[in-house]
Amino acid sequence: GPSDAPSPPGATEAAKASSKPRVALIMKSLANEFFLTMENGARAHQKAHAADYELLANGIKDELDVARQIDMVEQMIAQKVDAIVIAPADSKALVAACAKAQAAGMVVVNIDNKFDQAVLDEKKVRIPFVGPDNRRGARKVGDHLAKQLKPGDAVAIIDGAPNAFNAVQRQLGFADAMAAAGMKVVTAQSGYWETDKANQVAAAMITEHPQLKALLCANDSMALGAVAALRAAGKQGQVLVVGYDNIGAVQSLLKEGRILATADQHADQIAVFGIEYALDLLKSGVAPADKETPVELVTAPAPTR
Amino acid sequence: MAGTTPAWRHWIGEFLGLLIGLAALITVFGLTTDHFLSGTHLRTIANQIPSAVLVATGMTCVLILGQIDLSVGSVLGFAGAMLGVAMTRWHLPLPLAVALALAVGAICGAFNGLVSMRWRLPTFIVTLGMLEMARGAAHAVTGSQTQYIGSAVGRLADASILGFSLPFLVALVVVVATHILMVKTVFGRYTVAIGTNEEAARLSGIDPRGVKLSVFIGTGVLSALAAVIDTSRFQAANPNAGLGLELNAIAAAVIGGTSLMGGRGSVLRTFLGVVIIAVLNSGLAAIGAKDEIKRLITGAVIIAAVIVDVYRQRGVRRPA
Amino acid sequence: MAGTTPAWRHWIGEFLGLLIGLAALITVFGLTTDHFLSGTHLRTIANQIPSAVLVATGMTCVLILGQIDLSVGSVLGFAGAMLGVAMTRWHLPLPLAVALALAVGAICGAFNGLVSMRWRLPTFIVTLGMLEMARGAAHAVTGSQTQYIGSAVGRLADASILGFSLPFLVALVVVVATHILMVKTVFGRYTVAIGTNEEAARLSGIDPRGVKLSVFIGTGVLSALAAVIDTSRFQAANPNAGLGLELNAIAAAVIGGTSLMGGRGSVLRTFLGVVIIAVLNSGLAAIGAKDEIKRLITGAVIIAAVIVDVYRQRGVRRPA
Amino acid sequence: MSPAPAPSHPAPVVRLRGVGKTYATRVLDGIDLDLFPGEVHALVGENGAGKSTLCRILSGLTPATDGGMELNGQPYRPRSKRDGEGAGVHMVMQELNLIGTLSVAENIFLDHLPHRAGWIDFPKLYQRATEVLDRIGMRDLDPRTTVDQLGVGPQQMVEIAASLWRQCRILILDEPTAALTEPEVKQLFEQIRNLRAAGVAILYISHRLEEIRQIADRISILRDGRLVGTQPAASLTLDEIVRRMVGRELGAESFAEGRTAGAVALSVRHLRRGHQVRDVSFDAHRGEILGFAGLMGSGRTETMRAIFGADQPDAGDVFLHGNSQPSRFRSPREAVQSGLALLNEDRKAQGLFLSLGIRENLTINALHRLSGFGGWLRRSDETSVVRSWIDKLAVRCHSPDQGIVELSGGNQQKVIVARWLFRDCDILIFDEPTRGVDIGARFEIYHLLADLAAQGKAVIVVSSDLLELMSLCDRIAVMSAGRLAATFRRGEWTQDKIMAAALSEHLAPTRATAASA
Ligand SMILES: Nc1ncnc2c1ncn2[C@@H]1O[C@H](COP(=O)(O)OP(=O)(O)OP(=O)(O)O)[C@@H](O)[C@H]1O
Ligand SMILES: Nc1ncnc2c1ncn2[C@@H]1O[C@H](COP(=O)(O)OP(=O)(O)OP(=O)(O)O)[C@@H](O)[C@H]1O
Ligand SMILES: [Mg+2]
Ligand SMILES: [Mg+2]
Repeated sequence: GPSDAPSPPGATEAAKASSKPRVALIMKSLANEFFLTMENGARAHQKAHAADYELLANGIKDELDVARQIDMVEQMIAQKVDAIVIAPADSKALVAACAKAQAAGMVVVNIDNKFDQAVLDEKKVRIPFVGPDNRRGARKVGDHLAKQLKPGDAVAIIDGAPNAFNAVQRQLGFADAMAAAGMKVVTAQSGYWETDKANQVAAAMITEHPQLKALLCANDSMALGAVAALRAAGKQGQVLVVGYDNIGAVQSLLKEGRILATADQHADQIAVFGIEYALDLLKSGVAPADKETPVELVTAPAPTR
Repeated sequence: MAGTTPAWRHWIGEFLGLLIGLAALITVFGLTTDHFLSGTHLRTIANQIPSAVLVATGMTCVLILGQIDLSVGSVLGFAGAMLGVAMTRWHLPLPLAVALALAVGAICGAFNGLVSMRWRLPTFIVTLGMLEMARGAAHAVTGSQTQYIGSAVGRLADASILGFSLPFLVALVVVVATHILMVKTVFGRYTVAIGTNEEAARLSGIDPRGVKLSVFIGTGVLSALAAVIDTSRFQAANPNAGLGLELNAIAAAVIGGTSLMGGRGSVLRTFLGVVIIAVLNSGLAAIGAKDEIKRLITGAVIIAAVIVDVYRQRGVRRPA
Repeated sequence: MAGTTPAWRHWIGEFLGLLIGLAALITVFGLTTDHFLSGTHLRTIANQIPSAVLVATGMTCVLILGQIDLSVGSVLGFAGAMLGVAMTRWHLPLPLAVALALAVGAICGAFNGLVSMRWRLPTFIVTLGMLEMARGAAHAVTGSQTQYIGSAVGRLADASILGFSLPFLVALVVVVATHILMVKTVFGRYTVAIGTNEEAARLSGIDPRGVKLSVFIGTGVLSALAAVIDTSRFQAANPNAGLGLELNAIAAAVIGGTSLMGGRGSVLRTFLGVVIIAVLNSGLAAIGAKDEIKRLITGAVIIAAVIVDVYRQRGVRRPA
Repeated sequence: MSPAPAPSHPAPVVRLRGVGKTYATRVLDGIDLDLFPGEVHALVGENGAGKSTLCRILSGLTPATDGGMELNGQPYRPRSKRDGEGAGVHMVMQELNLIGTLSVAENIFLDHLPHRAGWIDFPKLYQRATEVLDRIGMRDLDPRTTVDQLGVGPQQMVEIAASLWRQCRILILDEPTAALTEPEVKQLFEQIRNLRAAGVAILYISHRLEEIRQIADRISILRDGRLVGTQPAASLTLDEIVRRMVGRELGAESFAEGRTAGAVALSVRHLRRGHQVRDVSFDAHRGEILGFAGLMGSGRTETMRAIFGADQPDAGDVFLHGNSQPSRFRSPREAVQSGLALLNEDRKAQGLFLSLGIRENLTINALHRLSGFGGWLRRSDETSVVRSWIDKLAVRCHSPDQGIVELSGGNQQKVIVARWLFRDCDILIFDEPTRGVDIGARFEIYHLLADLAAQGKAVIVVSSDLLELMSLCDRIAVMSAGRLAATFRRGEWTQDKIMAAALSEHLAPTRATAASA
């Protein structure tokens, strides 16, 4: 019968409800607000549809800990879940594990970070993808920023962790926008997604390149670090900052105009879409097409610059 | 290590605390989840741990020697990166590429050993330097891109006997062999002697340099072997592989009763330490607990495991 | 610590190697970049390091005591998280929120000290457990959300004298005070003695427990103070703050000549170690070096700094 | 003075000519010494005279600054201990250098573990170890015992065993007997005589001059790093040795006169701890020196540690100053605060802060007397205190801040003695206080102990040197296998009576192995 007990289900409950499909949601770093929002969205969705499926949500400690995520996929195979919805920490290294899951008869849905097409082709697997286009989102943010600058202005990019797929995509999107608007990217360095590291890098950038007009940060945590660096250098207002992700902490900064813009990928919806896809697939057995989820440009209501 | 208690009591005493802890964990998770106690699941865990086991084995030897190696994770990343690049870009055949990866591990280990001995530096700092350098090298050779290799390398991990993968069996063999090496051979006894009191060992006419160098090279090679195994499991080489592994490996060794002061430790018990950590991770994932709860539990279990171990030691021998 | 050379020569000897290394770094970066040598930039660096300095100061004391504290980074995260939550959700006034954060640091430190003493556990493992637990707690209280506080907390970092921020001056005061504590007081003497030979200290009638507990609590409070400073710099509390800080702090201490075996170390020289690392990071960012190059250079410089230090020690006194 | 030739052996194995050594100061100067095969050559001298340094040079541990050595007529310049051992020179060092986590057998054969292709042949190892242990009378010691379960005495025997099986031409023994009691010394001497008969040259160092008279063929006397002379042992009287060592007469003093025992300061009742301490009861009075004699492992050290709170006793009570309430110390700190002092027998492991200086080592437990508000140390006060103790005990050093590692063994011991004297306790327990201390300084320490007793303090001395106890104590308690076998007053005792009491519990032999551990 319907139960509104949240996961994790106890052993007895599980036995009662064994007919319900079990969906495993495997995310990247839960230390990252974005994925936490994703998880919360999924948990809320499960609560609302408790009769339809069971949810096992897991994430890894550190976005870079690919091995641990692969372990998790293998474990879900051993647990004989019905479907796996995964935001892969690496777009290549996880393909083999997911292919194994499919071979074991499970439904696999790829969210957030798209698997590498070449690898999918080589493995001859098809895994539907639900998620945002990070490159397009970053492009939007960059285009918005470019409107506030003059062609030829110097800008700098603070990247995420070097080999993270979305970091690369965002860097490309930023670069596209800057190139299109004729800005000069004087330096691009990694802040490893972290406030503190980004702060150090940003501080060095703004002294070394005094002519700098804008800092493009691959996520909002790093934007916070960049803002702090500007404040410490007394350059607030002289250098524009943009971020990505639209986390709660940047709301007032957006209002105050200290961050010009960010992008919202509707994290809470991504996993839900993925789960619904998986449930559809389980019911119908027909693989739906890939689906791009929206990325929205978020700016201050009235920039006070 | 030697004692006058009968051998079987000695053995039980050695492993009792850890086995009780492990049994407790398995029981708890077996009761709270559906499929935890299935053979498939336990085999899955078994097939996940080989690389952690290899690295922790090397770390245990280094700790027994009274040294530390913080670079194991990075060396794993670097060796894997070389394997990936060798296969995807240079199209070397698998055996050659594996040999290259192992050589990379050996060279990193040799660097750690030689530099710390040449300038009498604490290995903590030399291997911390190597941690940065090897990770940098891993990113440099791969251009920070995961190298997808495909089934050419995957077959290593796919081979299996009785459901246990080749890597797991390799890891077991390495553990047993290293244990025997430490307990039954001159080399092992010298390692213990140097770790306990390097000066006294030197005064007894042992040359610590050869032993130290060998242990560091061995640890490097084990990390590289772990890289080969990981790469073959994932069919891809990731330059970030092994991030933070050093603390995990040390934790496994210490849970197994290895002393950070040197001279005391057992590879077999480290193996149990790795298994405990793996079962814990796996069980928490099976429950699907929230991340912060997982961390709280992990932290508490690590401490509890060592407390159990302390009581075990009290039972077996008086503290020195 | 002991020596028969006149005081001034002693001082120069103590700091010479580090200062030469620092000067060399600054020269190189000064020549290869445009604005590195500007007063603003050096002040910028000075204003970035306070939290690292505080944490490394605590770590140095723990290392002198012959122990280790791996939880400093997580405790920083947890204390900052409490500060953030206290201000944004519970709307406590700043002084109360700061007091709460410091209390959190003290409690974590006390836990480390008490648990390791009660069950005679290696502090490595207890603080490794705390590393996990405090990070879990930081995520739990914030719901993993960065807490934006705004200028209510920012004014702490904004206050400045001669361009040096209040945090920097606080850090300086803490360094000098801790140095004096270690060198000029009974407490410091006990810390060194316990770190050198705990059993001998105990048998001389010193109670190592009080000293140990104080040092761990002190380290916890310093981490919390660092959290307050970071929070006020970023005007936001991030549950991931301080990730991996423990290795950095240890590296700074060891670059400054602190022994991991206990009994030897100087807070002043650790300070120089922190500065060296900060200048290096900043310089590499100013050059805009590629990430993998940064890592390679950082690793090499850490090792080189310690080698220079070894030669310095040879000059001043023969190694024991 | 030219070395006196040993008549029966024409060619020396080792010839030292003008050997000197300079650290911060000159510690050895122009040493000429010949060692002949089949002689026991004793080296005597005050603490810091340079005996150990000479041995270290000979064995290759440290290079000489000047001068030269010849081995069998060939130039001999060892660059490491290995070099020396390759040339047949072996040494038992003054400080214990064992590997605590390894077994007795492994320690004995550490650099020659019997093996096949790297695999240790354990049965053979244990069998050979048993043989070697048998030879020095340690039949009861199981070669599989881990060394850190042993007391200092047995450890010293293991260290000796590790050198006795070797085929060597020169054996250097640097204070091998400092922690040994009479039976072990006898066993050792038997072995030394065997080696001498086999043509080995033995360089023997000890501060127990009686021993030297028993075993040595020739005696070399060092003073301030210079060789005062080498003479056949038979031609030297004890007084003469002392005079030439110390440079003045010491006289036959008694340290037990003019004291009257006062009230009971410490009484111990039915103390038990494991197998080492079995129902020990005794009283120590103010104004007396109470000695503890016994064989190695008889439990004296364990008893004192249990009283002091260093180990927790299983049962029994300790009463202070006639209180009816027992004081049980849960830690050494409580004991010290109640006015007890315990000087440990194992100075390296339990006494010294090796990487610190004399200053820190000396004042560590009385810093409250040298500090003001908030624990602020008054460094100049401290310096003058340290200097005054250095003078009082004639510690040979060049500065109060000299590293303690740089001091000779005996001088290290003096620093630790000074630590407890400065702490100013009422009840002082000294476990082997003169271990490695030269005769002159020994007399200084005896004087100090006698003074303390005369001031009304209770002094307990545990010593393996029976003569020392007999010249110093008012009463001697004798322990045997963990029990207090007998207590003698001055005048009641003889050496034989004490030995008989020490052996009393061993008449029904029990294996004193670590089976219980
Ligand atoms: N490493 C060193 N650095 C400086 N001085 C040293 C060092 N080693 C020994 N000395 C000094 O050399 C002198 C001789 O020391 P040595 O150990 O040879 O004396 P010893 O005759 O063996 O004394 P003891 O009877 O106390 O063992 C002492 O004054 C000592 O302080
Ligand atoms: N022959 C032996 N074989 C094995 N263990 C021994 C032997 N002699 C002593 N021990 C161990 O060494 C320790 C010595 O005991 P303790 O130090 O109390 O005696 P002691 O009378 O002070 O002797 P010592 O003269 O060696 O200091 C005990 O733990 C005992 O078990
Ligand atoms: Mg000596
Ligand atoms: Mg004793």
